[in-house]
Amino acid sequence: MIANTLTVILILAGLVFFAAGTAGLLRFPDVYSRLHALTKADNVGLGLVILGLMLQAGGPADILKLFLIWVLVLAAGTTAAHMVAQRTWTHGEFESDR
Amino acid sequence: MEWLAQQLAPGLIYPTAGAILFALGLYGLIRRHHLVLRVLALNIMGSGVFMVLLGIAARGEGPPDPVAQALTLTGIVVAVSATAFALALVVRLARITGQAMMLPGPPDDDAPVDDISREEHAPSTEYERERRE
Amino acid sequence: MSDLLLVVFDLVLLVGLLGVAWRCLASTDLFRAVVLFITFGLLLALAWVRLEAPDIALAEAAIGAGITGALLLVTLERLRSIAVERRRGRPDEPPDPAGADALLHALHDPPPPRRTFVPALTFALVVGGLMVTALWHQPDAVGLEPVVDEHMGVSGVDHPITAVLLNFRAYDTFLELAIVLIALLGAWSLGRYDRLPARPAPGPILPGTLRLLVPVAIVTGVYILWAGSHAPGGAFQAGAILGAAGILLVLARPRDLPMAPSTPLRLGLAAGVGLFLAIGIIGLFIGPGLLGYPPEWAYPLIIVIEVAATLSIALTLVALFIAGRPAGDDH
Amino acid sequence: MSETPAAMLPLAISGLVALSLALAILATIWPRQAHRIGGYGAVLMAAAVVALSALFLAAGPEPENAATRVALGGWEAPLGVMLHLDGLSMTLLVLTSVVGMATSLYSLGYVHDPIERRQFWPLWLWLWAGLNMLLLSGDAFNLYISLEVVSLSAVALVAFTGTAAAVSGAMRYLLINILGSLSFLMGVVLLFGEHGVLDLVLLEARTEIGPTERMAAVLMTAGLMLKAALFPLHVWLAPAHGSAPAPVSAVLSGLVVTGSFYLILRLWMGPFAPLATPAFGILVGLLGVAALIWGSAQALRSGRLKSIVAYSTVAQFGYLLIAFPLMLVDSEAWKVVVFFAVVHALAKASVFLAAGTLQHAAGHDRIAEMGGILRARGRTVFALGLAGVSLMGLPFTGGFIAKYLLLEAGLATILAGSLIGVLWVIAIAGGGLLAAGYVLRMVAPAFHRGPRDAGEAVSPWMDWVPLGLAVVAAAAGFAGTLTLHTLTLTPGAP
Repeated sequence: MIANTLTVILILAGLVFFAAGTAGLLRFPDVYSRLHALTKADNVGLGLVILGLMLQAGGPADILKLFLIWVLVLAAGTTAAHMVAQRTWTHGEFESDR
Repeated sequence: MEWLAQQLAPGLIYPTAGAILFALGLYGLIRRHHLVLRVLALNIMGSGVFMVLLGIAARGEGPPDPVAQALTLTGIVVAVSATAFALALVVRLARITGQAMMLPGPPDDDAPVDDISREEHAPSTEYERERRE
Repeated sequence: MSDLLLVVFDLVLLVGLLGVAWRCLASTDLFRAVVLFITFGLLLALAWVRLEAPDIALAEAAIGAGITGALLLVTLERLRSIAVERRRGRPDEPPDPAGADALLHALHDPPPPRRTFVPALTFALVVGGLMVTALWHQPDAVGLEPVVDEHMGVSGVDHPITAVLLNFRAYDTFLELAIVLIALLGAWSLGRYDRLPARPAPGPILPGTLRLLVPVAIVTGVYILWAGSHAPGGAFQAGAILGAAGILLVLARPRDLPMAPSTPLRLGLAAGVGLFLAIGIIGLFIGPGLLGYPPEWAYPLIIVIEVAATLSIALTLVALFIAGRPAGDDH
Repeated sequence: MSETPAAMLPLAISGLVALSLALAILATIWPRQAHRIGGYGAVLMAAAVVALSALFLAAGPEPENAATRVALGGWEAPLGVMLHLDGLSMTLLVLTSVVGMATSLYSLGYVHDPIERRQFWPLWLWLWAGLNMLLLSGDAFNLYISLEVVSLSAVALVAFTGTAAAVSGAMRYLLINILGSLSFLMGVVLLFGEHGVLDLVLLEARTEIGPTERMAAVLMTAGLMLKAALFPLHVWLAPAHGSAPAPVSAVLSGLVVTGSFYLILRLWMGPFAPLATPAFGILVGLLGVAALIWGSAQALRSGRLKSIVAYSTVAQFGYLLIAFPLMLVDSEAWKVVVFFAVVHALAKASVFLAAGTLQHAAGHDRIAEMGGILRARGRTVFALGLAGVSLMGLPFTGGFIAKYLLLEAGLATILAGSLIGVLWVIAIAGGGLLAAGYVLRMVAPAFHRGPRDAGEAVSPWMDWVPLGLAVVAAAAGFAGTLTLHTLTLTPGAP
């Protein structure tokens, strides 16, 4: 019961981050600040969701898999954000982004 | 409420949505001219077909139909192959003509003919350039 | 209550899917359309999970959204670089006067003419409406699940979808591998490999990530291949994951790809179909018929075929991403 | 293993499929040797088909259970995929092997650039394997996959010369093909949702008229009509067929469209048979008349040899549509239609091959400037004319027999009290006149006075193969009885 409540709270908290990230993506003026909003929110938001799900996991193997998902998303997200930023820095923004 | 939930069982609403996706893709295919968009429209039509098939597989009480799921898997792989080839053609066409749209109309009676059976055939300058490189 | 929640979830998901598809097909900016299409693919994967099709969800995410997305993005990049080249003109060629707005045309599609709106809409509505009518008249659950279930014992594997794909309907799967190969032969026939237009960001980040991700992808691919005999997974999903790893490697160094010599490369590409057919022909002569296995040999043979198929699919997908035929092929 | 022909038949069927696939795979792996694999393989494949047809006829099954069904992997329908051989598929397999062998031998001379050879042969062998599988498949989903094998390799073959016209034609052809396949697949899915099986024989047994069957019939037929370029879904044909290399045009116009037509016929004789009503038949027949007129008009207007031939395909396929209402009245008419399709495929392939030789010699295919070439290359022009005569349906050719039989069926329709039969008869007879017009346009310059110019040297393959195939097409009339007999061995024939 406590685990269930905690799960709900954690996932809701994660969703708040996701919502904030989305709002940032839509509202912020340029690529860099959008990236900033998106990646921070994604990493923390996903982390919270995964933490919540870990409480429901069937065993250590599942917990490990969930953790792995988070680590991989962190790594991929960081690289992708870096590359988007780098591209914008060297080539300027896409016409459709202005 | 229970009645509503029953009416909206996945076995019914997913195939319906699939049919709508198919129609939507068809609409896009007719309306849009850029070849990449046409390829996207065909992919969306394909997803509609798969959604109908998987929705049908999920009908009823028991476990879903594995044959339908296997067919969908096959279909997805076929779709990605066709897409990859289509995109390669788009790029080739753009390289030759500078356009990623369809050239309108029937074949031009005065256009030069390239006959690969001849020794001194002159393919596009593009091809020659590639060879020189 | 939970039923109702699921219905709400279904409706939200489906409306979202239709909305994304609509926005994708209505956008004038190609880049936006492609990004929306990738989103569409990921949402589809979610729908497949909801329809109790985890195998398909895996395949959709890896192939439908991942590989197709990468193919689409690299196509846009190629179109862009072609347009840029045309606009600038080449060293031995004057700039193309008509190429002034080539860039605009390469990646933008003007809104369609108004006169096609009504006919296209009517046509789509009629087709869609008739299909929906047909679907609503259909009976509940008439599929082949019971038949498959009955024969699982002699299929050699424990996962029904793998049993269908590699045993009961192995012919379809064989032809599917052939189609991937034919698509590649088609792409190769169009011309030689030329450099990928994308330039990687210099610096340690990308190589570092790849050093981390590629081994993980290989482990995941092998795991998914192995899991296929008893759980969701199998050759196609594994091949797509390995192919994605290969594409990442290709993207990281677009200048001078080490192209494998022609014959080994082609052997690798055709390993899946070749081995599949060879085993199938043996089946023809020892009893169970073309593309059949004796039940006691089914498991090892399926595994052998799946390993070869995974390798071929991964290689073919990478080659399709590169698109042109390798330079060594023409010597 | 038992020795009776009937017992050997399943092995022979599987063997043919395995052989065609093995050739394609070998050519894919060793493209450098692909022309040798293809050349010898073509002979081997033709021999295999001859052996198969001999076995099939020797097995002499009763018409009621004439279809030989082979369970792949030992899994019977509905679980597995069944191969299906009957008189209809046997006839078209023989056609495929004849045209396929001729095209292969021709290509030995036509495609001689070593680099292009490596692209051409694997794709062509895949296309041939795909056609064989299409004709032998008895499973709705498997048909979709076979269709995709055929269409992807066909598109690649259209595109591979790399010119703007070829690539643009191929692009259009590909989009049409994917659309057609998806439409077909949607129909298959609808049928699966209703009946839960994919096997055509099982589907046929369960079919009853309902919304699903109607919609599936519309989707599948429309998809196949797109692929077969049946009027009004034909606009892509001329750009694709006209700009492809000659052997590819021959295969596309001779075999690929015929394959789609075969499938339409198979479906309407099988699962969709209850849906065919007279009114529907008349609608299809009217489309056929329109196709005949439009295609002929385009062929009469076009200034290029290969375009004329490509447009004549649209026109000739009009006959197949006109035959539809006849089939509803006369239960024997469908055999005549298949015979007509076979003769047309042979004649059309040889016309395209001959046109390819002339184009090679001239370096272009503009009719107005080809007089010298036509006067100098008597053998090829004779092949063109002979095949053209068969297309027109002049006496003693295969085309004559086919059209005579069609006319007979048309007259039977009138006698059966259907006034619209008069239109069909006029169209069938008048179509021959129109054909005479465009065939004469192709060969007439050869008889004018003027300088001769043999143009570029031509390999012996390209010189003789069109002639050989044209002779086969003209002589096909003598195989009429055998063909019609083979076709009676089709189960479910009305």
